[in-house]
Amino acid sequence: MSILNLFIIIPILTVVGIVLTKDLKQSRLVSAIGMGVQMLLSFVLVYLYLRERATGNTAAMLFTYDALWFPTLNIHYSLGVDGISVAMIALTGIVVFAGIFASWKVTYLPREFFISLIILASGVFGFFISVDLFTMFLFYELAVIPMYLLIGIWGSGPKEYSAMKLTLMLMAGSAMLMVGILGIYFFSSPDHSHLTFNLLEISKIRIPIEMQRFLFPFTFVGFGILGALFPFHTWSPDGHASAPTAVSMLHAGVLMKLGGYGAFRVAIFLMPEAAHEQAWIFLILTSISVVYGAFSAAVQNDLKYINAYSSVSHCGLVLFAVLMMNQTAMNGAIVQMISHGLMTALFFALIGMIYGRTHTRIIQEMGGLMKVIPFLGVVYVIAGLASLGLPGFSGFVAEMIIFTGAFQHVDVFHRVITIVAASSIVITAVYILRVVGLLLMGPIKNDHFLHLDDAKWYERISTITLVLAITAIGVAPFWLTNMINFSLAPIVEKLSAIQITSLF
Amino acid sequence: MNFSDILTMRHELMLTLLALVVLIIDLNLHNRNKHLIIPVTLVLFFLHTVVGFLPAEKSILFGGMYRTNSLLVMMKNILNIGVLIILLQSVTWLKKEENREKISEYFVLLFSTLIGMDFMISSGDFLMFYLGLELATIPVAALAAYTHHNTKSAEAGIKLLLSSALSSGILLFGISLIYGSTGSIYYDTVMDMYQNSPMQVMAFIFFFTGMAFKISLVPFHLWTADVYEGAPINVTSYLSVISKGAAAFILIIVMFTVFNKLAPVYNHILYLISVLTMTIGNLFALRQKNMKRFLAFSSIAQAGFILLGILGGNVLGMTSVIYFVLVYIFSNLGAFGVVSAIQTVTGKESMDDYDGLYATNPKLSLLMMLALFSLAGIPPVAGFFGKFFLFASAASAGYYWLVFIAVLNATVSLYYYLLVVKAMFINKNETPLAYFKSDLATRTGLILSGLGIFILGFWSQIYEVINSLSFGIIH
Amino acid sequence: MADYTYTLLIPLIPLFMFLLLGLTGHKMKPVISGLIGTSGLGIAAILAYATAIKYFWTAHVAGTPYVSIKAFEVSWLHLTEKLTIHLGVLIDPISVMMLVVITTVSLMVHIYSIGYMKGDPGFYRFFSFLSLFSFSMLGLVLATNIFQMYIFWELVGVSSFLLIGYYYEKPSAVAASKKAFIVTRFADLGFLIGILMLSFNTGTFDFQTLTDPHGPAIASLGGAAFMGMSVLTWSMIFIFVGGAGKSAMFPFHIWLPDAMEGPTPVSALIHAATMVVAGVYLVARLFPVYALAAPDALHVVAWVGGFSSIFAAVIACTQTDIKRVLAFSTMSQIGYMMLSLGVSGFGGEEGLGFMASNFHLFTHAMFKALLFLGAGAVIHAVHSNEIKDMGNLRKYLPITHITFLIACLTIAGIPPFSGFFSKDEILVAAFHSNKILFAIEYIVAGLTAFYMFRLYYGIFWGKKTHYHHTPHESPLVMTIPLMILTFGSVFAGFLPFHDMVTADGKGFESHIDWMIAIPSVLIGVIGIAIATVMYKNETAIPDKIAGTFKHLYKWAHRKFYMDEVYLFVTRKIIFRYISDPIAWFDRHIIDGTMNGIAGMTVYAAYAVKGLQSGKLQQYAFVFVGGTVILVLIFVYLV
Amino acid sequence: MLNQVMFFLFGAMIVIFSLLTVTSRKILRAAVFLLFVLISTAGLYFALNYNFLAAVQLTVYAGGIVVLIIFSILLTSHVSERAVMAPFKQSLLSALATVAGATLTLMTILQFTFVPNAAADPHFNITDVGNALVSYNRDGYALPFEVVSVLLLAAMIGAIVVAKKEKMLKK
Amino acid sequence: MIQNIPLSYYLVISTLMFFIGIYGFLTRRNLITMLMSVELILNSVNINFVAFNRYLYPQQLQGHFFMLIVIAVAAAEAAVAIAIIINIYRNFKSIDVENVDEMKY
Repeated sequence: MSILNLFIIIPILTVVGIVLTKDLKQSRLVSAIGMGVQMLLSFVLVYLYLRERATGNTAAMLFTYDALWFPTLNIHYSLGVDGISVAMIALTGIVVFAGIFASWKVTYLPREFFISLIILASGVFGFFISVDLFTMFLFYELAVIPMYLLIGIWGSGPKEYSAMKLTLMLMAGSAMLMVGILGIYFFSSPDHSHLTFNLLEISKIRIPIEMQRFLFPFTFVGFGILGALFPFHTWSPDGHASAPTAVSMLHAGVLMKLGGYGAFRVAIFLMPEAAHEQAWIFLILTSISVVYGAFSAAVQNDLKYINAYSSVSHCGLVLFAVLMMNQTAMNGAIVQMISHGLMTALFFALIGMIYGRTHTRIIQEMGGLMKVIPFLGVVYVIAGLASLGLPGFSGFVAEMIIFTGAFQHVDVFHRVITIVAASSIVITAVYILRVVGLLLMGPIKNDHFLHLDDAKWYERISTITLVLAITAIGVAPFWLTNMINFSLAPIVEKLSAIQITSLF
Repeated sequence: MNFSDILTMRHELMLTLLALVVLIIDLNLHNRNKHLIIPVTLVLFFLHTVVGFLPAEKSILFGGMYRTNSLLVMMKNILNIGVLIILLQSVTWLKKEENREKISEYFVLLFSTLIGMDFMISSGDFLMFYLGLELATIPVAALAAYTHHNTKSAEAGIKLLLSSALSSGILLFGISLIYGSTGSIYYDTVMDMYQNSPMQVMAFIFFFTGMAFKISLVPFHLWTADVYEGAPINVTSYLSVISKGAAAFILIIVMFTVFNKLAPVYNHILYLISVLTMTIGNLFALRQKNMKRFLAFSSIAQAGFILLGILGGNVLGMTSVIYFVLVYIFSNLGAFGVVSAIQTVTGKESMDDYDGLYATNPKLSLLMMLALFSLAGIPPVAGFFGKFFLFASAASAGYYWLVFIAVLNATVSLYYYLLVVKAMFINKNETPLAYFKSDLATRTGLILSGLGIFILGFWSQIYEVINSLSFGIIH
Repeated sequence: MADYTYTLLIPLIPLFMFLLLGLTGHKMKPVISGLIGTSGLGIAAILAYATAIKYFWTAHVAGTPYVSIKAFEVSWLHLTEKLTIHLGVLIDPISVMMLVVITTVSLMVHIYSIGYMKGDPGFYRFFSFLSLFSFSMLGLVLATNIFQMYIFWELVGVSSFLLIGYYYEKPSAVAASKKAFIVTRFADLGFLIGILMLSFNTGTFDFQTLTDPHGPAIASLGGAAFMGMSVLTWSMIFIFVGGAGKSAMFPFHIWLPDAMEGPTPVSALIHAATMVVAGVYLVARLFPVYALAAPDALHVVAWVGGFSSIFAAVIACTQTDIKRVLAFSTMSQIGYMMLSLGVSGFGGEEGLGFMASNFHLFTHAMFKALLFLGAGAVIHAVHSNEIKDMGNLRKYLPITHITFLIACLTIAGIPPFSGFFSKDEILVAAFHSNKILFAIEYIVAGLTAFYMFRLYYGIFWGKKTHYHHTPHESPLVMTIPLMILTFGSVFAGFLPFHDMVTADGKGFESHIDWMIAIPSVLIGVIGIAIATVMYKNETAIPDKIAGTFKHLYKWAHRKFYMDEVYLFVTRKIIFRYISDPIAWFDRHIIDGTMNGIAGMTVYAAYAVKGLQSGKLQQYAFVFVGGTVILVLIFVYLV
Repeated sequence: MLNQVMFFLFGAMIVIFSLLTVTSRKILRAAVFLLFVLISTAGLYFALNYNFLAAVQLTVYAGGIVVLIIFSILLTSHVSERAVMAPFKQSLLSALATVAGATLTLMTILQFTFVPNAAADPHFNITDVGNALVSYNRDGYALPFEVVSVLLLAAMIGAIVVAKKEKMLKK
Repeated sequence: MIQNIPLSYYLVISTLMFFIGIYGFLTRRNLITMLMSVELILNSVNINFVAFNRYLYPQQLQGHFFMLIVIAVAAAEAAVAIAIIINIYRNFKSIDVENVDEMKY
């Protein structure tokens, strides 16, 4: 029995535990314990992973567990992690933990809320530990669906519309994904005799190039929709704006990462030739995402919309870097996923906390909050600075790795487009400072705000956890990048084995 | 022909016996005690279901008119389970004062249609096929018109009966041409003799429309919604689940055996019909407010998915269709069970009446949600697996665009399934339906379908068993 | 080689102070937090002096070139096979010089702030930010590689942002901080692109490798060309854009005057002495690359510097806010330094400009910090920034008056104050290189003397202003730093910079070129004289002159409308012409398309509704029709 | 020759009376026309030498079903009632579809060559028919025969359930 | 005698009858007349079966028996249909098919 099974078992136990509870107090306690254990477990996993690597184990996936599930189709319940997924799991653990504390005061149907939240989380965990495309897809959809209820029941604003839009768009994404995955499966064996869903085994063979050309766009866009790829990103602003705090955190923080991770793990890894051929199309789209999201964020007035568009921009950068297909840029993409996951979770947590106090998210209606809620204010500034890529926080590390890596591309087109994408950092600064200026600084505009309470202890736990993680990566990125690099190396080796022809 | 041969026909024989026993008991019961028939029948049918699971041998009786093997027996068992759940779910309704006088008739009619389906599944020639088809249809029309005082019920009855008469007329015309061109009504001979001459293709199309009528494929589906809406709820669920399931089984058997040589032609037809069915079914389902009508159109859309498996043409496709039908039976029975429970107790069957249901009847709402998710193909419930395998089988034959269209349609279907979920969980309602407690039988039925929805997906053994029995297109 | 590992402590101590004050400062008494911050910086300053003494004198063998020493280096982030970001400490003449400048000014400002910021509710916050800034700036100058520099570059920027926006309840301060950050951020983008291009072409971030005249970097460059200039030139220009942003060179200068919204000590530290010279330091740091491989880029540096210096000087003459006058003066002086670098050659006498630039940087730090702190004392006394609210203050603030006067003389280039020496070297260097630039510098020298004395007279002489509260001299804690800095301003000129800080590390002989020095002094004196005539006593002359050159005056007074251009760019272009349309596009076109698809589906659902008419015969018709069509298609058409 | 005359006579009667059945304005008359069609069909069977079938056709179809239909017509409408005809548009569309269908079908059928299996013309007497009916081997029809009985039983029960009045309920 | 009359003649008659039945089904407003149209359809199929059997495969009785079964089924169908029609007559006081459209869309 591999340790990875625990990542599925613990959420199930937690859900069972919540079912047995009676009220908010008990259910949130159970959830906090469950997800706390889950977070610790993810840290333990990081430790065990590093120790295992230190002993010289160079297998692509560690802690593998494999059980044949549907023998006919050769579907396995197959688990395993490499450095990349370990990092993503740690991210998920942290964000989910923080999310539980950010929703400490859910009073309406609390048990249902926590159950949905944990189902969502387990979908994400399952996705990251899956080695089998089928289970990966299963967990992917499992993670998407609780969103509907979470937004629809506990959300605010035009929640029903947003929830529906989000769900349908993501399911449309999974429609494309379905085609991609089935196509990969049916070409996973050169002589069609030993079809498999196993990622590692498929990666050993070469899918016929005609099929790759056909399947790659499906797979990439399918994941891309979840990764807020332009122009399929519009579920994100509405969805995030309407979602309750913890859901925004989880969704922007980890669920959107499924897109980037999948695009990398499935689309590019398994279909490198087509990826090389078609990368330029998606590079253009993603660089539009990056800049476009930032510009859009600059004129939004709703805090959540700002952050949602900022996520479009940042997640665009993830896909952008993945498409660069060299080790450094891909490394950056993964660091960016983690970094953005933490930052945006922090943002959404803070927005939720501020909204809980001021009952508005329109920045023009607020002002001078730094004075009355200094803790939240300071953390907001930290989050903002992290988001605009200040050294010392994770965002800087991620962006710099991406830009440096992307700029190392031999092709001029790639370098030019890197500069285009890099220009987003200025616009990011514009909108972040605009928010900080309007929201926290200046005179207090509303007398009600004079009597706001600063963060409660559970809110502090939630935010400090995230700030610590952001800073830790920002100050000491090397352990993370080394871990990722090790696992990236064989993947990049496979990618770079392909003859690269310049576009221009 | 000896005793063991008769044993291989146990499904049909026992059901006939069962129907007669019910009739006889009914004749000997005083009017006041008519309701005693219900538990007796339930127990007997349960026994029948259990006996159905006894191992079966492959055999051919009546000179090829009746065939049976493990696969066919399993299909019948699947139908039996579905019927058992429907019977459980209809107990409350049957006990109502207005139905008191007609309890045994309900059972007898239901069983006779089931006999018809069993014969249809086991048929080895077109004669038995046709007989089974009619036996499976005519009593259902009577059942649809079961509720006298309800004009809708009568309307449903006549619409079903006349439409089916027309469709079986066309089907018969097709059969007659098949007979004329091959010289036989026996499947094995037809299979050998069939060529793809235009006349035979036309004969096939006539035949196919009759089948398409049964499983409500567009454009032969128009009766479905009206009949589903008008018929008593349990009859509706019988029609949508058992009738359609049986028709799907037979369709796949016929397509994969008798008309196997036609595959290059009928694949095109199926492609077209499948796209039409999914899309039109979804479009209509989008704006339905009546739950029965809503589920009717949803089940039309589901039928479109079934064709994907047939398009696959291989063992995988056959397995997937059978498995999907099994999953579909449980999912739809979950949904219909809830609608039935609510309709029987409160008389409400509009989607608006479901607003805020979760507050008062959380368990029903949860079951409904699971069932709808299963119908929509959302993990971890069984529908996801069912759909996935269907798509896989279509993809295995290279129909990637069809898979894409189908999954997009599944997304649209998710929209309207979520509308119901939204009604139950999100919509606010000042006066939601009051809490009520269903009786034991109904609850058992609901729990059984709920369990099925949950277990079928994870328990791969079921899929594997089906797979081990399936054969795909015989070349 | 001597061991300099301890220099690591110089930036780390302020970092520690920042964390200490930032996390626990709100629980301390204000004075305690001030003292803690100050003492931390004090230790850093002592270490910096020790390093300077050791490097320039005790550990240095006379006659040998100064070498650059990597005192400490760790790998921080591995990027590609060739590129790794290191964090370390690089000891060489300019970094040591900068250590001294930064720690000195910072220490003075710390001490001064204990008095200046007294009673402010965010006292600890102020000191923690100061520590953060000191840490960042020290890290910047000690950087061993260009990426480390970029990291600290950004940190410096954010500390500046935090300190400008220190009075965050004041909208103007918030706006100023925002502006400063965004403008420098924009320039930093250029820096980043420059780094990317440079590292792509050379495969290294490391300064020592990059600047080694015989190293592979310089030798291998100049190959690929783009738009008539080598890629290297382009990358160096981009890097200079970053430097120009931080150093408030035209056209990125617009943030600097607004940055005066910050507390005055901050202006002294960041916007006069240290951060704004980072651009100069950057160019100086990469000087061998500029000089040896990208002369075109160096021309750009020279002309941007020259233009900025005269541009700012003209504006300075018309400003009425004393801190803004000083701000434009700073910009003008930094233009001098840039110009000096731009006209410099590499080795020996050729490298005079390099030396002069650093020399001026050093002296400028002293006297400009002094000017700002003096201005701070004045503002502290009269609670206003406007010259019109001042006048005749010399008897109320005697110490401030004297120190301010000396500083004015220094900046005006009057011997024997330090400004004279450093400015003279720059003029010489310019004279040998480009006569037009040289002429500009002469004019600027005169203008500088003029506007500084305009300021001086406006504050300490001029009209008899009536004060609500009698102004009084600042406490000792504020005047002592003034005196120390006065000392520095007066005597810094005698440091033998030409032996210590040179482009190639080797010393060279340098003399005062009297042919250039005397006219420059004269020009300074003339400037002072005009200012004396116009402003010593309240006269109508200034208004008349302003009236005569009405348009020029107005233009200069409005800073040549650069703020309006900036507003145009941000408000109009970015927000109205880019962001708003994009947001609209997103909501209406992209989102509209998605909603449109949904709407179409629903519309289609209603459109096909008639199919299900409820009429049995219509159903049958469709049935039959369907069958016939199927037959037609699949029997006859396919 | 006689056969040919009979065939054309019956064929013409079938087609004409069929048309009259579906176009007649009087329902009862339509039923009578249907009876004629069925009788003509029986005549065809006679002509084909399937006497048993002809007999069944006459007794069950013509005698049973038509009578049933006539009874129900009498039950549900007045004898003199003129049937409401479909609107012109509906008739036209239906006619078009039907004609198209008929053309298509006939074209397809007629271009197909039906190959006789045997040239011989074996003679069946009623014993053979009876034997086949109870035989359970190939070409034996015992099973359908039994199943039809189930069907008839079910139909009977169904008809009763549907048609019986609810007065028992009211009791 | 069958030598005199080709099989196709029978087929033409049956096909015509079949489509006439369908036409009736599509146009007759009275439910009972619709039922009669169904009988026409079934009858045409019967002719087909019998003709095929007689002409092509006379040594077996498949079409022969098929026709018998169809008649039986038709009887059963008619019985149930008439029962429902009578029920409808009770409910709607009419057996016009146009009135039976309570459920739609």
